[in-house]
Amino acid sequence: MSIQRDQSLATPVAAIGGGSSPAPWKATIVAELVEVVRNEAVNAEYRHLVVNCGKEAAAAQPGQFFQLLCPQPAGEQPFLRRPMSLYGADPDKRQVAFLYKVTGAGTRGLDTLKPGDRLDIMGPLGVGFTLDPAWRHIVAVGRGAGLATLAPLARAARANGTQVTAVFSARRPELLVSVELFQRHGADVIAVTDAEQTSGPANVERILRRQIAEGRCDAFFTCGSSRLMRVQQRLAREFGLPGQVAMEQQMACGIGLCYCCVRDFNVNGEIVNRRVCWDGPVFDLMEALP
Amino acid sequence: MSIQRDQSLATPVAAIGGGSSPAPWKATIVAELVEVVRNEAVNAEYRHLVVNCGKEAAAAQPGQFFQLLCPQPAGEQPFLRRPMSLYGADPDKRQVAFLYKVTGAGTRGLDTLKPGDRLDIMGPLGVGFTLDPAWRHIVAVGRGAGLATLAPLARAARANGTQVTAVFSARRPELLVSVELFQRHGADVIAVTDAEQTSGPANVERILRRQIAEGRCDAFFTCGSSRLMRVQQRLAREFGLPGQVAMEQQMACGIGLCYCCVRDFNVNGEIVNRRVCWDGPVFDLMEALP
Amino acid sequence: MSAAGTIDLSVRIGGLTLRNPVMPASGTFAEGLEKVMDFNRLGAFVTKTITRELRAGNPLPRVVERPGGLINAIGIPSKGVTYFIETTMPHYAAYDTPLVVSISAPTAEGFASLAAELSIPGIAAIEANISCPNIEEDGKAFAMRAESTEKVTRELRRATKLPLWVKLTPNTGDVPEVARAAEAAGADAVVVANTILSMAIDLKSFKPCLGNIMGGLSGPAIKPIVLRQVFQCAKAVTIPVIGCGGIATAEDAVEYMLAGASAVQVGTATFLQPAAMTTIIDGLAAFCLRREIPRVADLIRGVVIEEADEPDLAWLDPVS
Amino acid sequence: MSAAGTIDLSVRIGGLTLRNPVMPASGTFAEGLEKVMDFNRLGAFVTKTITRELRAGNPLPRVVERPGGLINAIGIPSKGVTYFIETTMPHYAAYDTPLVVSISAPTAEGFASLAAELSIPGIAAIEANISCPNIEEDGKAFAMRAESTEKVTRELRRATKLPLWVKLTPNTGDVPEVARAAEAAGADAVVVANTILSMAIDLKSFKPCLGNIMGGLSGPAIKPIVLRQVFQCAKAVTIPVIGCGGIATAEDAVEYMLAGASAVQVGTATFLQPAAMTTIIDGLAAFCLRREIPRVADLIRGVVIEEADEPDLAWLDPVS
Ligand SMILES: Cc1cc2nc3c(=O)[nH]c(=O)nc-3n(C[C@H](O)[C@H](O)[C@H](O)COP(=O)(O)OP(=O)(O)OC[C@H]3O[C@@H](n4cnc5c(N)ncnc54)[C@H](O)[C@@H]3O)c2cc1C
Ligand SMILES: Cc1cc2nc3c(=O)[nH]c(=O)nc-3n(C[C@H](O)[C@H](O)[C@H](O)COP(=O)(O)OP(=O)(O)OC[C@H]3O[C@@H](n4cnc5c(N)ncnc54)[C@H](O)[C@@H]3O)c2cc1C
Ligand SMILES: Cc1cc2nc3c(=O)[nH]c(=O)nc-3n(C[C@H](O)[C@H](O)[C@H](O)COP(=O)(O)O)c2cc1C
Ligand SMILES: Cc1cc2nc3c(=O)[nH]c(=O)nc-3n(C[C@H](O)[C@H](O)[C@H](O)COP(=O)(O)O)c2cc1C
Ligand code: FES
Ligand code: FES
Repeated sequence: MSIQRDQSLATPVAAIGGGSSPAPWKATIVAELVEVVRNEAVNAEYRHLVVNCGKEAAAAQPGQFFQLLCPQPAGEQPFLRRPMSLYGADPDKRQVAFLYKVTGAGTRGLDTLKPGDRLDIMGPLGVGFTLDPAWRHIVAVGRGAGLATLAPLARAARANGTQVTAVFSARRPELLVSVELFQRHGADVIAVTDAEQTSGPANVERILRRQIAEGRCDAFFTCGSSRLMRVQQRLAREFGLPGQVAMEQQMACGIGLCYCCVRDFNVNGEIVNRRVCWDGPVFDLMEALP
Repeated sequence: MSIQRDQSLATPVAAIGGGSSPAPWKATIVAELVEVVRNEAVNAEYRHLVVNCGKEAAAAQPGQFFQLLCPQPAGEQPFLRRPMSLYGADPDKRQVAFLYKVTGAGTRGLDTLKPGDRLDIMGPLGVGFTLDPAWRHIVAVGRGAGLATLAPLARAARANGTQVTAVFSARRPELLVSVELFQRHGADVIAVTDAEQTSGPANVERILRRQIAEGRCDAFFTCGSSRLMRVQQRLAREFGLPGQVAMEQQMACGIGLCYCCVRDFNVNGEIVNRRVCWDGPVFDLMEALP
Repeated sequence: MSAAGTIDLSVRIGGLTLRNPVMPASGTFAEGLEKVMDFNRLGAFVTKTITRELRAGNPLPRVVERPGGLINAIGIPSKGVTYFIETTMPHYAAYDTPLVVSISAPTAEGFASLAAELSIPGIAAIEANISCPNIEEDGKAFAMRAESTEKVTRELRRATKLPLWVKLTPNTGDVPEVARAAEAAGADAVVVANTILSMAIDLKSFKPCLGNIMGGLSGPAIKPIVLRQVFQCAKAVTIPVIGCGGIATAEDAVEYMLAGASAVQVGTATFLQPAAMTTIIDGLAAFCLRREIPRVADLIRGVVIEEADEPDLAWLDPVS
Repeated sequence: MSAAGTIDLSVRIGGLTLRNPVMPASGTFAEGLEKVMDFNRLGAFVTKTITRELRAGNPLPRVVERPGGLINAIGIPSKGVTYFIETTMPHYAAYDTPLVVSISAPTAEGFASLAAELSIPGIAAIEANISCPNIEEDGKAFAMRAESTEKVTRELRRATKLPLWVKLTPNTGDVPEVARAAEAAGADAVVVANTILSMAIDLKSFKPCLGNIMGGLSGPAIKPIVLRQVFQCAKAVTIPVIGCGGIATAEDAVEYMLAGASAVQVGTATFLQPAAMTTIIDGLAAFCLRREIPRVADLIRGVVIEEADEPDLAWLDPVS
């Protein structure tokens, strides 16, 4: 299987037959070979990858993701694509960014990329976050790679005229990412860490209750920790607040074909099965099961 | 299958059991990760690859070959190693060189190597040329990649005190290789080419008859053309001259295990089957069948 | 000889003429792909296998990757036939591409009644996925044996007038014999083949990588094996053989057609290159143009076997 | 728990104790490897399959590569049993490593008489390569059917007192049933498995890539398939199962042992890394050390199947 740009998208070979294409059909999800602009460590765990891409990809929305065809690192052969949340998109510069942690064969492959290298990305995929224009304040709670997923919310919320409080959790302070990005967009960031023993659910619940009490929480947005998700579900139920959660699951196709990425959801007491890649990755907070 | 140096050769793990190794056993054929020193085009068809290697590899003899584990070029996955004749060896500098033509997936992979890159080579393999100290003059006849195979003979013959006449055939003059190498070692080089219409068997036969007539042909050495081999077989029979030919055949293992590289040979009227990789690649000229 | 731009890509499969020989493999296709490719370019649609009742599918993890392939044990999660007819079918009505429905059931009778229920306008053919276990016969997949294949195909044949494709399993010692049984019982085509039963163990936990313990291997790794089965089947039957296994490029499709396939299904490749099918269609046209082959159908069974190449029958098995 | 340096690598296969579970696969080993590795480190020697008479082998080309694997149709070129005893055997006499001879014949009687002739000092076990066609039964390989496997194994059992290993073919729908037949007829171990019948077509000439048209696939591509067969066989029989298919690293060997293999054979990997076997031996020791497993034999059948993971039997086949 060659890691090549799917040429048919760029150059439809209409002249040589193969089907009637009456209406001018347009792809909204594309797999394209993009150019790496930057691929650098931001701390001991995370790397920041920026690529030049086409307009479909650069139109990605917060909470959506891409499937990356990772290069093969020495001696390993990742076969499937790897899902990565949109970390940032710039429709004008035609760029998208990812923030990833090196964990296995695929991400080790990503780590080998240098500026100028090419990478096959496919997207934008899935259903992202929704921002209600009526919301004045939202609270974003993230941990681990969840911080990457929540990151593009900062900008979108400001564009929506919505104030953000971000509660970010990490093992150690130096592993926190996107803090400045949120601050730059005018968000308040509250960092909690294992090292400082501030990241326990009890403390996070205290923080969230204060936000609610101060009228700074019209909705929850969360990603990356089921423990913290449960805290928010409890509070959302108690205070009648809406919420959205971005879920993860192992993926093969990323576009709803294979049903390997399903999770159970509780929809009004009934357990239903949904594809994280297609029905999500962002779901209603109250329906999510850990 | 990872393209890694076989660590066990470098660091035998004697301490953790796994067999009694009473006598200090030594490998004479090694697969090792070597460092590329140079990989450059010498003309429109051939590339010159030089690597730093260990002492076993650098001890390779003319006519022997190596099995190269070629890097994967974009979109292709050569699986087997590729046989390449020794083009030059320097036991002091611990270097070996190859001269290769880009023809398919494996050699396209070789073409991607840059100085400093690593390459897994295995060798030296097979039975090389034999130089009888009694021979005063030999004639080497080569075409195509055969010129690479014959190249290390130039130096070995001079060390043996043997004079060489090289008859080199190519499609066009600019595709001839190793001419200077032979001349540097004091050989006479007669170039014949298709473009100049001098490469036909009749003309080569004329050239060879002149060498024989002038007493400059105690033995034939040939590689790369069965048409030219047949000419030499005829003359060798007519004049009772010895000869050696280096043969090619597709290979899997390269060390006599798999029997995929067999050819028929005529041994005193009986057809016998031999492995090119193990019983050759250099065979008695009179026994070879085209 | 053909002038540029006039390659005839159409092929005939039983009673159907397809605009080109490229279609999805069951279980690797859904409406979502509409955002990636023009559905009017495909040779056919093939749905995920559906069952009569709602089914949950297998426990997770449902896939694990290996070099050159994917092992899956999705199971057959299905929303049932009613949901399919009411909700899924309408998605495809807008397109000028034949809709092939893949079905499965644990009994021959179950297959037949499902086929009957689906013999309605809007459905162009039935693909019977008989790689599922036959509960009447000791849990072996129908397609593992000629007898059970013949029986289920005969029941299906009686139940529907639609073109009937029977999808075989590669997990049997004699696929051509099974193909012959399907043909004898009235199949219009055989699809060769489903996934190859496989396994992977996680070296951290020592547990199987799949929730279902075993699963089916697909992707480039299986291509040489399934290609051989297509070759054997095409010699054994006169009905069309549809090749399916590891096809990722136009060259793969050509190789399958030369071996005897009249059309090809693309599965796992779509997971890596979502537009793989249209790329293959373009590539087939380009290949024929380059090689001056006027109709892609001319490739079918085109492999050149020279007399001297006939295998020494006494030692045909690979044994080596 | 184990102190560093004291991993016990030995395994028992029928009556034999091997110093470690790693040995070559038949047809991928010869004296030449002596220049690459210390033969005294191997668990056993396994020879290329020999036949009674001289045999030429298949027409060229005999191999073709594919991503992740090799298809071979070498045939069984053999210099015959006399040459083997007189010329090949002495090569191995110098080593302290058991010599296993792989044999083949077109009839059960031929197998038996060859085994009898080879039951001589210097030979530690017989490996019967019954993946060759049984000329008494319509050309199917013995190992494709339980009945023919049982018959040939019984004849072999009568003919030799040496440990008897029976090498199965993966090209059948029910390998565990065939393994049970071999066990019932007196085999001391089964080797699972030979190569998987495959094909490749050259797109320039439209001719098969192999002189024999079809050949056997080996290498990493087949590992998930054969691993599954080893797992199934180890559940079906109590005699040791020797795993063989795509093993290239110590991790592969561990996966096979967890699935149920008591020892492993390494074939195609040696073509890419000639010292693969000794690297795997070292890696097995290192793995056990790291995971605090005192004896490599503790890995055998070590896969952890949790109750909840038991497959839904009604839908066991991969079908997906
Ligand atoms: C919608 C979505 C968005 C994601 N966004 C990010 C992100 O922005 N930054 C980031 O660092 N990580 C993110 N992840 C997790 C990321 O996909 C995995 O870390 C990555 O796939 C690991 O691949 P690997 O080859 O390095 O690891 P391996 O462990 O070798 O992967 C083996 C297999 O497991 C899958 N896998 C492993 N971990 C995960 C996981 N956590 N989630 C899903 N599949 C997994 C791989 O895709 C692969 O199929 C996201 C996951 C999902 C589903
Ligand atoms: C003993 C020996 C010495 C050789 N020395 C040289 C040399 O010094 N310089 C040089 O340029 N070439 C040499 N060759 C030929 C060289 O091995 C092939 O050109 C090379 O293997 C082609 O590989 P590929 O992947 O580029 O081509 P592909 O055509 O993609 O190869 C496909 C398969 O065919 C085999 N193959 C293709 N051509 C040949 C061939 N001519 N001989 C043997 N196998 C072949 C490949 O090894 C591979 O297994 C030698 C061959 C042998 C047997
Ligand atoms: C994730 C997945 C799900 C599948 N589901 C089905 C299915 O529902 N019905 C079926 O007949 N085959 C199913 N298959 C098998 C494919 O249709 C196809 O036969 C197989 O994958 C080989 O083709 P490929 O190598 O191109 O993927 C599935 C395969 C995969 C990978
Ligand atoms: C070139 C080659 C020759 C083989 N010859 C034999 C043989 O003579 N007898 C036999 O039983 N198996 C033979 N085999 C099969 C191997 O022993 C082994 O079963 C198969 O290759 C799978 O293992 P691998 O993937 O490690 O190679 C041969 C395999 C190859 C690649
Ligand atoms: S990853 Fe295939 S359906 Fe979600
Ligand atoms: S290449 Fe294997 S025997 Fe020569």
